[in-house]
Formats: sequence, C-alpha cells, structure tokens
Amino acid sequence: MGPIIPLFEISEEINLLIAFLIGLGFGIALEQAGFSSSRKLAGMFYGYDTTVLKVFFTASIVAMLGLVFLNDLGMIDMSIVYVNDYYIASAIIGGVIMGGGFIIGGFCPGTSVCAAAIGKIDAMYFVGGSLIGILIFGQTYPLWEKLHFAQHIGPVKLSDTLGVKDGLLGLIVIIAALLMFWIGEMAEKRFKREDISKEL
Amino acid sequence: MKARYILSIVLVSLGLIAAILPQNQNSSLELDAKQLLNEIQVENYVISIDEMANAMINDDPEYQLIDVRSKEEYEKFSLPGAMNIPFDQLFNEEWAPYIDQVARKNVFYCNGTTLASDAWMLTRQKGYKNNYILKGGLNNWYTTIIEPDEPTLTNGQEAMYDYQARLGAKQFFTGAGAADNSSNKKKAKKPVPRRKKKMVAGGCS
Amino acid sequence: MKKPYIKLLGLFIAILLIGFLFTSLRSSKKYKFDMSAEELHSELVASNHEMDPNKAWDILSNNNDDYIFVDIRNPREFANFHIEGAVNVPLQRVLDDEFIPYLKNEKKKVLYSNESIKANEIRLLLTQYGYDNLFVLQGGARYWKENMLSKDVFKSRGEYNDNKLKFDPNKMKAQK
Amino acid sequence: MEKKGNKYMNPYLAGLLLGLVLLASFYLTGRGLGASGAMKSVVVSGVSAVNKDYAESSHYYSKYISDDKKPMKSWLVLEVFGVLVGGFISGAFSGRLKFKIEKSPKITNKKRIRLAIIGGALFGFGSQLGRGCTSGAALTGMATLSIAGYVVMMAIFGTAFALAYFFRKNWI
Repeated sequence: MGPIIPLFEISEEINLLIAFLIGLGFGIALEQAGFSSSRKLAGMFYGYDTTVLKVFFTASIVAMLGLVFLNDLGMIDMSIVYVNDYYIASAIIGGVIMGGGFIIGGFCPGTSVCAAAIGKIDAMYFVGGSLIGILIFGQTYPLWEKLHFAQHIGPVKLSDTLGVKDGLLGLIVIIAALLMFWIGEMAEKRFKREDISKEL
Repeated sequence: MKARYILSIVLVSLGLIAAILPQNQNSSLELDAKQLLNEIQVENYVISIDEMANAMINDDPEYQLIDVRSKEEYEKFSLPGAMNIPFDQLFNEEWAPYIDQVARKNVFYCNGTTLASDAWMLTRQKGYKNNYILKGGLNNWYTTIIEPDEPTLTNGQEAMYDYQARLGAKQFFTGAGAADNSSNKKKAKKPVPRRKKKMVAGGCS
Repeated sequence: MKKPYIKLLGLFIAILLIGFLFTSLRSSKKYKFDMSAEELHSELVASNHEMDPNKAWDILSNNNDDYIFVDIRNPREFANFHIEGAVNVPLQRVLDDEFIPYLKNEKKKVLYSNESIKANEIRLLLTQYGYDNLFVLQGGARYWKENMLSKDVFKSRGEYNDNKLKFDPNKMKAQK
Repeated sequence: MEKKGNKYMNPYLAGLLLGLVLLASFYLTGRGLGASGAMKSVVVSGVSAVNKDYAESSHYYSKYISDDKKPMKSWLVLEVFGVLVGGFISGAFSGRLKFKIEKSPKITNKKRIRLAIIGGALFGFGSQLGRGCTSGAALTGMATLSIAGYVVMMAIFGTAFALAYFFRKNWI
C-alpha cells in the first residue's frame, strides 16, 4: 500500500533520489508542454494560446482520478497523503499577489526553473526575482505573521465540505474542465495571433 | 480525430466510473479480516509462562506485563511489575502510548484467556504491534510455577530442565526474597513515543 | 462525417464496460470488517458470549435444535475426536465462501477449538466481519474430553471457572 | 512539423504526462510537486550562511533551520534540481536550447527583464504568504481536492485575467 516512502520508512537518500527522478519527470513534462515559454504562458490570458489551461487541468484531473482509483484498489492510504492546509486570508491574498506576479513576470516558479534550464534569460531573472521576493517576505515576516496564520480552516477537502464522494466531485471537475477546454479552443480561434504562435 | 474529443470521452467515462465507486477509506495500519486470520494462524503472539517467568526473574526491560482485568482484581493480586489497563478502558486515550508502541513486548494477561485474547485481537486489528498474550493467564501461571507437576522419567530431559527452572521461579516469587505484594507493584515503564500515522509534510511552504 | 462519432461512442462504451467489469470483479475479493475495533470493544464490554460446558452439555442432551456446534480445528483433529453433531470448519478457511451456510444463519453457533483461545479469536473475527449469534465453548475440546466425557464417576464435573482466579493469592504468600 | 524540432507536445498529452508524474509523486511519497519551497530553501540557507545568529532568531527562517536538517538537503530542492535537469534534457532533445529573451517586440529587453524581476518578486512573496505556488498549492491541491488548492488556483488565474488588459503591451 502506498504512499510507499512514509509507510515503509525508506531511507532519506532514496527519498531524495526519488525526489530528483520525480523532478526530472516534472521538468520534462513542463518543457514538452511549452511551459518554458513566457509568451505561451501569457497567451492564456489573451486567448491566443490556452496551453496552460489544458495542461494544468488535464494534469490535475489525471492525478485526481488516479488517486480515486488507487484508493479504491486499496493501494494508497489517503489519510497520509498531504492535503494543503487552508488559511482563508493568506490563500486568497497570496493567490492574488501571485496572479499579479504571473501576468507581470510571465512565469511561475516551476516553469521559470524549467525555462531557465533551456537558456531563457528572462526566466533566470524571474528566478532571481523570486528569491528576492522570498527574502523580502522573510525580512518583513513580523508584519505578515498574523495574516499568515489568520482564519485557519485546516487541511479540508472540498468533497468533505460539500458532502459528496471524491469520485463524484471528480466527475463534476472533469465536466467543468472539459467545458473550459472547449471554450479555450474556441478562444484560440477567435484571438488567433499567427505572428506570436510562429515565434514560439 | 481531435485530441480533445478522445480526451473528453476517456475522462468522462473514467469520471463516471469514479463517481459510482464507493468511497472507502483505506488504512495502512488496520488489518482486514484475512490478514487478521493469518495472524491468528501463525500464532506467534503467545508467550509461554516459562518465558515470562524467566524474563521477570531477570527483570528483562523488554517485557511489560499488562493486567487487563478490573482494578479491584488487579489490586487483590497481580504479577510483579504488571500495570493495570482494565479491559473496558482499553481504548482510552491515556493508555494509547502504552499499547501502541514499537519498543517493548506488552504481555496481556487475565485470569484465564478470554480477556487477554480479546485485548490482543482488538489492538492487533488496529495495527498495533508488539502486543502478546500470556498463555493461560494467571491460572496457568499458578499451576505452572507455584504447583508444577513433577515430570516423570518418560518426559525426557527437557521437561526436567523446565521443572528445575520452575522450582527456581517459585522460589523467586514466593520465597523469602520475594517482595510483599503491595510493594512489588513496580511502576509501569515509561511510555515510549508511539508510532503515529501522520500526514506527510508537504506543500511548498 | 459520421464515422468519428461512432468511433468515439464505441470508445466510451468500451471504457465503461471494462471499468464496470473491473469494479464488479474486484469487489468480491475484499475482507473488510463491518465493525470497527471500537464498536467491537464496546460490544465485548457489554455482553458475554461464553458458553459454559455444562450448558453445552444440556443443549446436547436435550437435542436442542437452536444450536449448532462448530469445530474450528483441522480435519485430522476433528476426525480423532469431536463433539457429537459438530460440523468442521477449519480455522484457516472460516472466511471462505463455502462455509458461509454453516456460519451465517439463524442458529446459535458454538465455536470450539482445543482450548478456548482460538475459538474466542475466531468469534471476534467473525463478529467483526458481520456474523452474529456466535458463542465460545469454554475450555474447548480438551476440557470437554477430560471433564465432560470422563468415565470417572467420582470426578465431579463441577463448574468451569477459568475466568475466575482458581487459587487463593493469600494462601500463596503463606507458603513463604 | 515534428522535424522542425521546436514544436511542443499536444497539450492534452503533456497534461497526461504531468498528471502521471504527479500521481507517481503521490503514490511514492504521499506529497505532490512543488517549486517555490526549494527557492525558499535557497534563501534560508543563504541568509543563515551570511548571518547564522540572525537567521536563528528570526521567526520565519528559524522554522526551517535546525541542527539535524540542512535546508538545502530537502525533498523540494532535489525535486527542483530534477526539474532543471529534466527541462534541459527535454529542451536538448527538441532542439530548443538557446539563450534568448522572450518578449513582445513592443518592449525593450531591459524592460522585459525589469518586469521579470518584479513579477518574480511578487510571485516569490505571494507563494510564501499563500503557502505554495501554482505547482505546490494549485496543481497539487486540486488533485487532492483540497479547498486551498481551488482557492489559490482561482485567485491566481482570476487576478491574472483581471490584470491582463493592463499588461497587454508586454506580451502581444
């Protein structure tokens, strides 16, 4: 039964090796998807390229379905799997700030590392900027400490809050995502930018 | 064919299957009926009186006797060094550090076998390890240690050694050196950190 | 123009069929407990499912049809000796489908093994697994053979009392 | 088209691949992916290298420093190192290794870099406040159906959409 490493108390070195291998897969998937291009990422918000939407939602749906099936087959103990801790204020405010960073900088941390790896100079500066941002947060932490821990809800799952099964919520998310894919593909036709698409 | 169509079909059908699946919670620690039945068959959870007596005489820190009878019975008579966890309080939070741990062998006992075996079944099914049963309980302990049957010649050498050991144990438990019953209730060994199932630390922060 | 839709529909139906087939095959292989350990614990505290050998003797001599004796020892032991009218359900196979008719019925099942410990554990296991009306013959086959069937008329059957302390702890100290 | 070497994978296929990587991460380690956490480790170890006493007295840095664990020898750092290598390998195979600055022709390189730093700083700051970035909070959180994941995802994309008009010159 999984998750394997915490349950079988596998040594730290193997854990780090697995981390590297998973990172390798992550990097390859991001790069192949075209997430190493900031204009492709930004295209999401202007409608000429909705790759971000497609990749992002397909990935989370695949993983979500995978978890549901693994759980049903008795292959994973979901009570151990990490569920993000929910602090209302910091999640929303942090998300808004990140959204601003996304549209201004054109990357998010994962994609910037991936883009920097293939020589995108703007991505390297973005990584540097992220480090500065984290440093600023660290230096001014006393100002945010209260906000950081305000309105704690805990690691709550949406399915528990709504009182539906994980699988049923999954189906709802899938249908919503498919609708978005459809809209996305229509938008790609509507806001076509041949000049940009050719360059990418 | 467009990739989106294939993807939509595959995802919707898998989503439908996922939606009708019953929601069950797996637990990596708790045993199911088949696993528990296997444990019962293997039967390596029983500790013989001789083994236990030997451990008690040597004050082996690996063993912790746990009396699962009621408090009154425990106070009337108990084995030296035993702590009392009355069966009806088995799952009280205060005892969790004692029965859910990986450092020592806990040996459940009662007068006969029923309560101890109940306690073992329940704790084992919850995935707790290192719990054992004293074979035959106090009654067996008495007939083995205090009133041992003298082996006849046909029983062989082994039985004779056992008998000698039992006589020694009897001396230990009843002889002049044995402490008074009231004072030999040694304090239970300190609980050790229990093996707790905790969520993986993750996320980005 | 029509063909791709037929293909997609075929794919849809195929995945659904395989999925349902798979889920229905898998569900028969689970050995999940009906009752949690805590629930079983409170049931054990509240009720007693021990069967005194003397009561069992009465049941047998009265040919009481409400009860059925279940021997959970292995077939060889069963062949050597068993209580009259008992059925043999070997311990390692109690969860098998073929024995469900013996264990899941309205009758009161009295389980016994050589001693009481195994029978008690199997009773707990089956109770938690969703079976009911299960009892444990105290003392098991050994006590039965030695005490209940004893030809020695001078040896009184007496009461089975393994759950009480059989010795006097105060006397033990007096031996000092 | 494939021969040109710079075409990307079908986004749905790439999503499937990414999803399988994420699932493998859950199955093997019980946690999802992340990126900003590794950057934080870099910052924390940098700060503690410069001034150890200060780092240990700070409420924020001290959470990630202790004698038995080094911030740089953490799961996320190794994972992000993997991303770096994986991105490079993938880029090399697809013939996309090239130093360049990507931007709209309407702005200068200098401006693009300035914006990248500002955007990075905002993202870095936000990821610390929001406990994770797009991968750690949104993607992973959505896969486990956690509320936090959906909230962060909607906040990020909602804000980006809302602000998109004001920054259109940078991209199109």
